[in-house]
Amino acid sequence: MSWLLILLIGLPAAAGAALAVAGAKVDRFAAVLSVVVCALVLATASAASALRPSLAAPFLAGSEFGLSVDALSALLLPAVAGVAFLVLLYAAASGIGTPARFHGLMLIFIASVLVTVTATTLSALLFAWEIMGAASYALIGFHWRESRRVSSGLTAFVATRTADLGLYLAAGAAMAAGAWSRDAMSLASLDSLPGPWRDIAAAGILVAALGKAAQLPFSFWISRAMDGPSAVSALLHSAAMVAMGGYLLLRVQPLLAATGWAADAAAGAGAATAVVLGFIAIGQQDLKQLLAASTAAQLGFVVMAAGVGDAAGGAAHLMAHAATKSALFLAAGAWLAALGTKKLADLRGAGRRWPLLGGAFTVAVLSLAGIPPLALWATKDNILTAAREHSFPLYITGLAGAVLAAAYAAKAVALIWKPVLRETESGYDTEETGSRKVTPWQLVPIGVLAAGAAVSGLLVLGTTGDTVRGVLGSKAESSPLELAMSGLLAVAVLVPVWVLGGKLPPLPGALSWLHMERAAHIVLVRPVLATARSLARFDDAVLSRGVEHAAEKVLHGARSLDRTDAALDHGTDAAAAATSRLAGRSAITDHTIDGAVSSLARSVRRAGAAARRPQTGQLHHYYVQAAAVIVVAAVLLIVVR
Amino acid sequence: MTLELALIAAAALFCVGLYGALSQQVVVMVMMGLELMLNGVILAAAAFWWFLAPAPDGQVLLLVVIAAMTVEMAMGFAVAILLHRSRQTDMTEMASDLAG
Amino acid sequence: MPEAILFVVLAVIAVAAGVAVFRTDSMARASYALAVSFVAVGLMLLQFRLEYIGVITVLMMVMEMAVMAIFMIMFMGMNPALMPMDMVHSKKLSAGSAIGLFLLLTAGILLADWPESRGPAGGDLTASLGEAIMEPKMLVMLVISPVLFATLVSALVLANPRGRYSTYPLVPVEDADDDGQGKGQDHSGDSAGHAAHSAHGMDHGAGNSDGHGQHHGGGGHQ
Amino acid sequence: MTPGVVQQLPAWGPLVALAALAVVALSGAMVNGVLAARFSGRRGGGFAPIAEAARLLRQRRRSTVAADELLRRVGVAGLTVAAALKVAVLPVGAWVVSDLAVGLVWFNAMDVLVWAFVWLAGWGQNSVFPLVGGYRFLALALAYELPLMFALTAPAVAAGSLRMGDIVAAQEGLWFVVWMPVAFVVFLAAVLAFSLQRPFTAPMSADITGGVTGELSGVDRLLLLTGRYSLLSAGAGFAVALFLGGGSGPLLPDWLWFLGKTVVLLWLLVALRRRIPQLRPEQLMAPAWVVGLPVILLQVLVVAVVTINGRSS
Repeated sequence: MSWLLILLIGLPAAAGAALAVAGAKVDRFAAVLSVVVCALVLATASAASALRPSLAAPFLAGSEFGLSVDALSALLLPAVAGVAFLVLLYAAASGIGTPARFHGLMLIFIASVLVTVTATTLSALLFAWEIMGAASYALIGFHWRESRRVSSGLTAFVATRTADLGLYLAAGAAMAAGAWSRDAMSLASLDSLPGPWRDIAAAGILVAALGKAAQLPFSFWISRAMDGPSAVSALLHSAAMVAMGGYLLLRVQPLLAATGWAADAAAGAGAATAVVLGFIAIGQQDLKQLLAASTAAQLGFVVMAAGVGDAAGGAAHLMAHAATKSALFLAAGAWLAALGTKKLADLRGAGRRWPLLGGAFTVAVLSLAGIPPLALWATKDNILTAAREHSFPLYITGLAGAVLAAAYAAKAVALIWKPVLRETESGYDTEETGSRKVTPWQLVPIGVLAAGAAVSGLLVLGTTGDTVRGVLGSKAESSPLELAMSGLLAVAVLVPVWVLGGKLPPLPGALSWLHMERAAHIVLVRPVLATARSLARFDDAVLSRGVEHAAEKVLHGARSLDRTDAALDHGTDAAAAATSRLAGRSAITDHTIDGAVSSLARSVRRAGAAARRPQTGQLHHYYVQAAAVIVVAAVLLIVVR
Repeated sequence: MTLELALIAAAALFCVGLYGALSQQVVVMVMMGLELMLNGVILAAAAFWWFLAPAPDGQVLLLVVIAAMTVEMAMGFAVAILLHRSRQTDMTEMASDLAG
Repeated sequence: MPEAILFVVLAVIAVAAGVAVFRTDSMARASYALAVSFVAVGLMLLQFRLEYIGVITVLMMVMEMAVMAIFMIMFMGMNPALMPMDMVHSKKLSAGSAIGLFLLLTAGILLADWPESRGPAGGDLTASLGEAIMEPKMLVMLVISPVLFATLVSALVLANPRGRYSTYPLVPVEDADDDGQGKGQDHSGDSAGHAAHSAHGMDHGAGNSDGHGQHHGGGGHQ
Repeated sequence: MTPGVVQQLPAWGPLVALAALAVVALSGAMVNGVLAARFSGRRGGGFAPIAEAARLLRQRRRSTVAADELLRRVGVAGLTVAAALKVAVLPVGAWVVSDLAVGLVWFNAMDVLVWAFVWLAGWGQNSVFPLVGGYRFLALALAYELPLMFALTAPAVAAGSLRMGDIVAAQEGLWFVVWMPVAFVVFLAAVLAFSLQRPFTAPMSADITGGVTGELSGVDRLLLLTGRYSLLSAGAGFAVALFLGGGSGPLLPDWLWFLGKTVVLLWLLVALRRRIPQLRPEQLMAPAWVVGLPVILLQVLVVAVVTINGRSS
């Protein structure tokens, strides 16, 4: 049955590579092809999650290239493929400048995400992880003629890459501990690594996953990543790249639990991100930035779930959030394309203009806010329940995150349904020229995703919830009281914020994401650059200049010796004259001293000049010098030995 | 066929190459000198391998030497072409940017 | 014994050809003397039962010298066979250091106390070389391959005047320049653009199908 | 005799091999003569190459001013020598002159010698057009050599050996031409190229007054032309050994099958190359590397995958 996996991954990879290579020549049917391919991928993914195929090929000594669909990935695969299909459908409907390149990159990206989801060994994971990072760079900087977007792609890439080093560390630890045994790098057996290697592996994976999931302290890159096309944001920040960070932690949850501290660290980082990024989201004036911050905050719940061992809740939250957030991003993208703005203030009344789009957006926002009976309400509560069983402060922090979610969700939707003011129009077309149109084919994917956002709470509720918990082996189940309380809390926060029309007090620093990017620059980038520069200066000033300086000094010394000699000479002369007047035969002595001193000066000067001579710039002179050094070294070796 | 004989032949090749690398003015001729030196290295390595330790993986060293020669040739030609294009010269004297 | 004689003869040829590289005036002779030196060493390797390495040395070095000869003649820009030349510097220093090093090495070779052999080589050496580079010495090859790739790329970047931005078909720079300067009154001639050039060439191809395609038809112009 | 195991011929082997090469090459030239005669409406022509050889043997040798006689002679005679050295590792049925462990690489190395010899023949005449011809051959050679190397890799990978005898033996069940057609076609194209046959005749085409053959006369010219046919014959022989199952066939003895296949393939090549127009030297590079290389690499990939699967199962 491994052909199913090969098909699942090979199809988008081959189609994507073909589109990317063929380029502008196939622009005409690129969009159609990619949507068809993605539909096939969706069908294959569904079949795969039913049939659970697995595949292993020898890859490296000590690690095979293993892919398989287990309970967790069977849950995620159709979700990823479905969101990818809908996003590509939207992208095809809205059109993009160079479709072949765009869809090619998207398909390659999707293929790498599918490998990430199904990978069973660290080597396969690394392979996919790298391609995912590279493709995300290309996608975020898709409009490469604008240097700001390219540098945004670079920021995202470098930030996640820095975190990715952790994955290499983990692979190295697994390799070192497993000592070339056949399944040393299997993800499932990482928790049985011996001693310190296990902690190193856990730390590495934790850092890599926090980086990809845009958790603190790596969150800043997700803000810059908003420079990508809207469809890219919808995929990268809902079901694919960012989600993969959380997914990886869910997958290695036994490893985190086995170390103890790693699970707590993950839970703490997740909870902190949920709160801090929640505050940041409230402070945003730009819809996409708000959504970006909320993505990191919501992923915080997933990371927290991995920390407290609630795989079912985490996976359900991941999927519910994927549907919710891709609907929101696509809606934001549709408005951006139609009105040319994504400023919250300028989107006033957008919902009235396109009620269907506004309705879908509102449903998704309410899900994001955690309003019953929508998806994120249930899934988030499931995680919070598990957190409460784990530690009470964690639960309180998580609850605070949930309250903030309701607040920023309300802020996102508040102005959409207000009547258009006279000055609203002046904000249109500030970022790009809007078409003033939303096509039905753009609406369909958004509607489907919003429906998904509404119902995917069933993954943790009722009988389906029991089934999911059963296959994933987690126990936490929220009590009706908890559910009701958090629902009430969400409504209680949502309603006033909505009514106030998003006129929340500005939060200091939130707009610029707490200066996290600048902090990263100050803490990391600048020191590295400064070190490089100072090393370069050291080379110029010391290594290369040193020789010259030494030569100059020697010359200088020779000259001053010369002068001293002249003075001495003079003195000697005078003395000699006096002496010769006294005793006429001391002239010989005088001559001898004079000669000795001036010959010393001469030889020092010659030595100074000689010190510069080897640097002729002539290749063959350097060869001679190299040969001489080697001979001397060889002789020395023989003598010393 | 003894080790000494092979090594002396290799040393002779190496030294002829050294003479060429040192004395020639034209970049390409200098490269030929270097090639000849590496030729001597190949012979010496092969002789050591055959007479002292004929383990199968010793041959890998020879492959590495050949790869080094390839790299030397490719970069040498590239630099020679660059030099020729930018300065219309092929003499090493004209490229003394490294003079101190 | 015949093996030893053959070995000595090959060694003498290798060194003599090596000396000839720097003695001859002709660039072609210099390059191919070096090729001869390499072929002799390749044959010596065959005597050491290093068949693969020996043959590969012959293959690569003859190929390299065939290309080298072109560069030699291109850079020298003259036919040195007609014009003896002496493009050397610091001859005495070079000869001195070469001879000195040779004496030093010879003394070392003769005086050194070489260890005993660890026994003769056995088995299929070519196959074992293949196994060595795919298993225990794989790291070496893994290092060499990116180095070779980097060499490929950087040599192209250095040598190619167009830089990276050129599309297929590759129009030679000189042609483009000539067109740009409007130098060619004779657009049917050599300095015409690429397209005109191709058409011109095609005529040659068609017109020539009988004259020299078969060479037993008569010595033509002799 | 066990099939696939070849035995080395005794000391007179090289002479027999040379004689066989000469006969096969002559048959190729004679077929060419017949075809040429038929093309121009005459009959016969089978003995034209012999007549031409006799004419050239009688002809006075001519030389140019300050020609590099040594290099010219090396180049002119070298082609035939290279062909003979190639044949030395070619198993004819059950016999081979020298069953070198790296016969395939040897073949390739001898092929590279052809680069040197053609260029030397052009250079040695100290005349512009022959030199241009030599350069043209190098331009062609750079284009065809890499695809040729990978085309040679395919049978070696399938047989798991570089020894010609093993490669022939590995085709006991199925000729390699069946499942490596691309390698076969590329190999035949390279054979035409290294034996200076059309479409790769630019080094000796009329627009440069005969190119490398421009200033050659008498024995020199005869040697060069002999070299071309010898190389073509040797190439055909290797095509048979590498792709067409060597000497395998019913009823007749192995060596006869081998020679028969070689001669037929040679005649086909001779007939084929008369129908192809000549390529300009710069026309080959881009297609050979941009199209040929990826295609032959795919072929090698297919062969490698099939071989590894076959071996592990």
